[in-house]
Amino acid sequence: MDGSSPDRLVLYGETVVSRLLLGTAQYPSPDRLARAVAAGGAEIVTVSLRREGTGGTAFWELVRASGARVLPNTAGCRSVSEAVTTAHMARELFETPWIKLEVIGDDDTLQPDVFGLVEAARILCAEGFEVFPYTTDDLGVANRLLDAGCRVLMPWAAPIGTGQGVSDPYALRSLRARLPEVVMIVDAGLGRPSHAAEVMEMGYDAVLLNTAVAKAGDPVAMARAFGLAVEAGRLAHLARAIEARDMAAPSTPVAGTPFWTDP
Amino acid sequence: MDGSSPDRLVLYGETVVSRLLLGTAQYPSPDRLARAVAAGGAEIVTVSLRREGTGGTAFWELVRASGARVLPNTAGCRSVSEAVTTAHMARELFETPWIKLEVIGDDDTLQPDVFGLVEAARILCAEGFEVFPYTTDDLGVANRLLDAGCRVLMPWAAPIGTGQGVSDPYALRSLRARLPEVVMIVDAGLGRPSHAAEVMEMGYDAVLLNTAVAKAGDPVAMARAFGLAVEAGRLAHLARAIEARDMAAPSTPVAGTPFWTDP
Amino acid sequence: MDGSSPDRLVLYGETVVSRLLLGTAQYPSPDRLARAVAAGGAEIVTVSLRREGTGGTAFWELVRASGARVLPNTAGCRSVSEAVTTAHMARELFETPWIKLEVIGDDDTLQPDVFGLVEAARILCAEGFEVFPYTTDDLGVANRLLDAGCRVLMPWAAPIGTGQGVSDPYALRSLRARLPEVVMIVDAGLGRPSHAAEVMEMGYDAVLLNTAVAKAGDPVAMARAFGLAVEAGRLAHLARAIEARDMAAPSTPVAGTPFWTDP
Amino acid sequence: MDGSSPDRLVLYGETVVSRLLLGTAQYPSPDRLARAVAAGGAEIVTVSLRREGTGGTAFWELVRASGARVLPNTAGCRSVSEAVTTAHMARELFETPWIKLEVIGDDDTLQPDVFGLVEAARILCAEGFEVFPYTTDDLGVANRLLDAGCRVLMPWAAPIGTGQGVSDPYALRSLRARLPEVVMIVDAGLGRPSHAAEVMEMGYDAVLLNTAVAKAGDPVAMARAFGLAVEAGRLAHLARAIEARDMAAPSTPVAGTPFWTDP
Amino acid sequence: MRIVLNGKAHETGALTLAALLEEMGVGENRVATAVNGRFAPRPMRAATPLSDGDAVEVVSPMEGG
Amino acid sequence: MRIVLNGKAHETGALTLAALLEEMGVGENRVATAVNGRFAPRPMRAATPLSDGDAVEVVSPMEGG
Amino acid sequence: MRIVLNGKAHETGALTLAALLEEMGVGENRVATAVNGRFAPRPMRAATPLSDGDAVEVVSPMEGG
Amino acid sequence: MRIVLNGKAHETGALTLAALLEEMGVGENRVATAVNGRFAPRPMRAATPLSDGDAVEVVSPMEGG
Repeated sequence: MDGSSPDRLVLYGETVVSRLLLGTAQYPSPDRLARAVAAGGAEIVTVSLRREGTGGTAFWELVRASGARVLPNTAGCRSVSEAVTTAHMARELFETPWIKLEVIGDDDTLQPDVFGLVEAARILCAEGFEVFPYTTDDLGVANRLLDAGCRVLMPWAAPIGTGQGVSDPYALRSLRARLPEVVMIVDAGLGRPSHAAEVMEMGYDAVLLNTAVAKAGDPVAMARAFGLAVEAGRLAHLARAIEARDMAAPSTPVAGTPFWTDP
Repeated sequence: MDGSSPDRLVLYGETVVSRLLLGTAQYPSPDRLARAVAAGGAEIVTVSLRREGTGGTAFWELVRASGARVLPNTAGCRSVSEAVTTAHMARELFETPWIKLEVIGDDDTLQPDVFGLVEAARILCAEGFEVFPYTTDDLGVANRLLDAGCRVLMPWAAPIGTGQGVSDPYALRSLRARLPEVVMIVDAGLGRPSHAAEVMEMGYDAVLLNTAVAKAGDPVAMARAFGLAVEAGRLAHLARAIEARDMAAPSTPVAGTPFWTDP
Repeated sequence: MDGSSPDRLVLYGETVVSRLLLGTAQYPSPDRLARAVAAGGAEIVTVSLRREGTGGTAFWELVRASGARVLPNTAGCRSVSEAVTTAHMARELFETPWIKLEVIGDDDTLQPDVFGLVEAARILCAEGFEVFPYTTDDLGVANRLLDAGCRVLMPWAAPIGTGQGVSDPYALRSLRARLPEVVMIVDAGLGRPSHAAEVMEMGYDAVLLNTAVAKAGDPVAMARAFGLAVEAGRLAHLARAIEARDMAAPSTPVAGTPFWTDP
Repeated sequence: MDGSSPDRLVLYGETVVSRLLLGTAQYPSPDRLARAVAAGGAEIVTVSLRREGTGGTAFWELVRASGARVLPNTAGCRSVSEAVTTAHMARELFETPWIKLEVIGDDDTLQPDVFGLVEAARILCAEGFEVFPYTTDDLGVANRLLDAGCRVLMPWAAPIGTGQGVSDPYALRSLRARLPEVVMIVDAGLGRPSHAAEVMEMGYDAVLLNTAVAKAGDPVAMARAFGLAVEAGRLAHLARAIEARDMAAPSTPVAGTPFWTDP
Repeated sequence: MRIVLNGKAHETGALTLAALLEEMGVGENRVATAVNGRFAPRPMRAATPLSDGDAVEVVSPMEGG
Repeated sequence: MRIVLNGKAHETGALTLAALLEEMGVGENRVATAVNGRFAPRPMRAATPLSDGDAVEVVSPMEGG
Repeated sequence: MRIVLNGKAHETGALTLAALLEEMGVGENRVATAVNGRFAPRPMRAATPLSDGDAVEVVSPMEGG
Repeated sequence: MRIVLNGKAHETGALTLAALLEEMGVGENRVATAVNGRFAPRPMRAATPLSDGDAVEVVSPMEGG
């Protein structure tokens, strides 16, 4: 990677430079949201649908003004039909074929219902949607989503909102290794920039965050921190980090140091 | 933290902006070293002493040209007297009172000999040196080093050159919590930018690296990656990250989403 | 739990005392297998099917002689129909409705194909089998297996044969917490007795092992070690272990010790 | 290890079979303590000194009756002279040269003051004590304690009373590997039987516990659980556990299974 | 006529989805709609009749994660 | 007639599954069988004809994990 | 004479450590003793004088970890 | 005279540390020195005599971690 070949991310034919995607919920104010998006350098933000009459429109004007591409989600959907209908409403309203597909299987863990997810993905892909499925780190599910027509996957790092970072590093590394060509964005469970850097170092293509930024003490500074960490992780992946090793090794060469005699 | 009050680090009265310190050993070439220092934004680099006649002078000219402050080390020293004499030679040669004090207690693990370290620190502080002791995460040792006159500490994250990242997060967090006012630079054991971000998030003041950059596939890009990660971790520390939690929580508000009925 | 109410495990109406189930493959000799089963106290062993003509019958005579209940598996099956037919052959041959259902989705990771698994479980439960499905730690999949008629689940700790211990402790704890009434046996991925004790401490009902015993230096002693560890973990679960805490606390009461003055 | 050569532990010339040592503090009642010692099979228990007039003598009668060997400690001592005087008083009162030497360096973390520890050990060894020093996982400190005359070491797993299990597995494994001949008993920080099994699997010679047993819901059952886990870990160490591996591997041989064709 | 609008009972005189939006005073390009769990595209609203007991969703953009 | 027996080509004169087992010298209670991927229960073997190209599995107990 | 006994101010007429133990009613074999931070062995107690301000520790067995 | 220079046996005619550096052709500002494990500061080199068996270190800058 040098200056002449910038490192870009292509999602369903759309090219972006930033590998940080941001959710738009839970910020202390619309202004902080706008500034966080700018500070993080995010070019894509997620949005949702609400029942008319339950809030204002300031948020939406502000997102439009930001120039960011929107990725609508189907948050809160607990069945295939709810998710499919929500996707259609989102496509019409936001004028984009992109949909972050969530089919939630458990109200406590908010984990994906992988059966409903695959079925909804199959329906939506067939209807021309460009689906970003929020899924687990299960390789078999990933393969079925690809078979269904998905060209991007969004595996979780840990349950939504826990902020605990990668729950199963082995599984996430294994998924990356088995699907080296697929664009995969880690979604959910990251709490700190080091977590985001870690998954980027593993070779994931991008990171989607919401709570970790929006609920930080200073969301704007935290967005910037995550933006830097994602870039750091990406660079490190391309620059090939050293392997961890069990034995210590001196960084300063020992031969030639004063007083040195073989131990 | 805003533009008007830049976040600076003060080490024995000297002020720097960058919180990444770099070692200068093991690079594929002097040119790559120079470019890595620039790419990482390091303002301080560590250097060492070798017996005359065992190498060229290109390296030293290059470090001088870089404008970075030098922090000589006592690498390879296995006794108090070796370390003290080496420190004196370094002070004369590099014209700086700064010394990164290493007293190695075990040739396999390269871990600090904390007894020799405290004794050498006492001698050198009394002789006007400004000592940066390479130490473990032991709080009692840290307190003795402070009593000896050290105003900066350099605890390890893991044994030198292992690149495994923080070996004992509990101990490192505890050390930071117990000595909130002391400037502490994490030295040794970090392998990837996510590791550097992690210790900065814990509140450590800076990071010193060598192997992880010099032995990366692309040391220049990796230096930049670490520079970004250190900045990310610092920002996140100041911006107060969310706490990890055991329970999942939706990022998109559920009330008001279409089809929602109470579970 | 006291002597008058022994702690028993009920699997599809059959009662056993030992919570260690053993696989029968990979032992250095049939004799060592027999001695390992005895040393571990296992009352249930897994068996498989092979094509006639590819081996001897010593093994099977020996298992019969051991008096252990057999749990046939569908190892190696990569489709629903293979698994179903294999289950039928096993039922006839081993004269038991029990079947450890494996439907493998990936030849590298040997992870369960959760879609095939649920479908095969539904068919087999309907045909009167008592199914022990080898599954992941996915709660949604677990619920579908229960809906299919399974009354026992066998979630993995990590991929088969890795011996790395619990890969995702959060997920495994969460699964246990969400399905407190379901009999769950941890199968696959455990390497050492401490791993077995750990999952029993979490509240899992039993452990099934093969490689960790059969490939140990001394399989007979290792079987005994796992038998003790499983019992230890079970006892600890019932005896309610202390919570891990962040702060140190003296075990010896400080008030009243000689020389004590308030710090 | 077979029946003809029982696996014994020798501590300063005294031979025991059980590798579980128990502390005697914090139990709900003296009776529970006595039953816990019996259930755990402990042959050695730790005791302390208190100022006369601050409690009854029931405890001491009970310990005497148990037949267990006593290992007095210097808990609460914060200086070399306090520890040395306490050791002398203990020797006279308990009529044993054994002393578990604690010199605490920090009232919050209760971590050993390794400087005071080494100095006190040197004094006490010279005065004929048989010292069991409570220390960290620092190899250099361990070597100094051996130089001082200690023939048993008691490294911690984590700070006293935290119950979090091994805080730095790398350091503990490394310490064991570097001092293969030294008798080492892991003391402090263990919370669950799986933790005890883990350190025994690493090759540590024994385990000393207090809080994890005394404060469990059922201390008697928990003592038994730890006794089993220690034995399990010891057996596993001698039986040579499999190595954890990154790749999955089938436990049931695949060649010869029905329907098998090469993938 | 009594329908369920966005999860709540609602009395309306509107005979079509389009009429309902007008009654609600909602700009038709600002919302998306579904009737009885099925998407009702914007061009079809005028031709979408409402019946007693229908469940109607009328949604607009919201913050999301 | 050429069948596939346990994954390998096999020439046989047996016209039924039961006859095949006899030809193989396999005690009928010691094995279980499947033809073309479907279970063939013990009582049905005599009534299970074999045709050219059939895939037959004849299995017995093995060690398993 | 005022000493510090087990960390607390204590008025005593005892002139030796042995006398103090007797005054306290403590069986001499049940305790161990130190004066001013130094161990006072059992056989030396009778020969150990007490002075005003001395810090005396008298200890017995306790539960410990 | 035989000394140990930087860890290796070395024959020299130099009677002082300064003379040794000159004999080695080493610019005096480019190196630091120690004799028998003790630092020999630059201004003291001319006054530092060498004796048979002395261990001399002459060092210059090197890469370090």
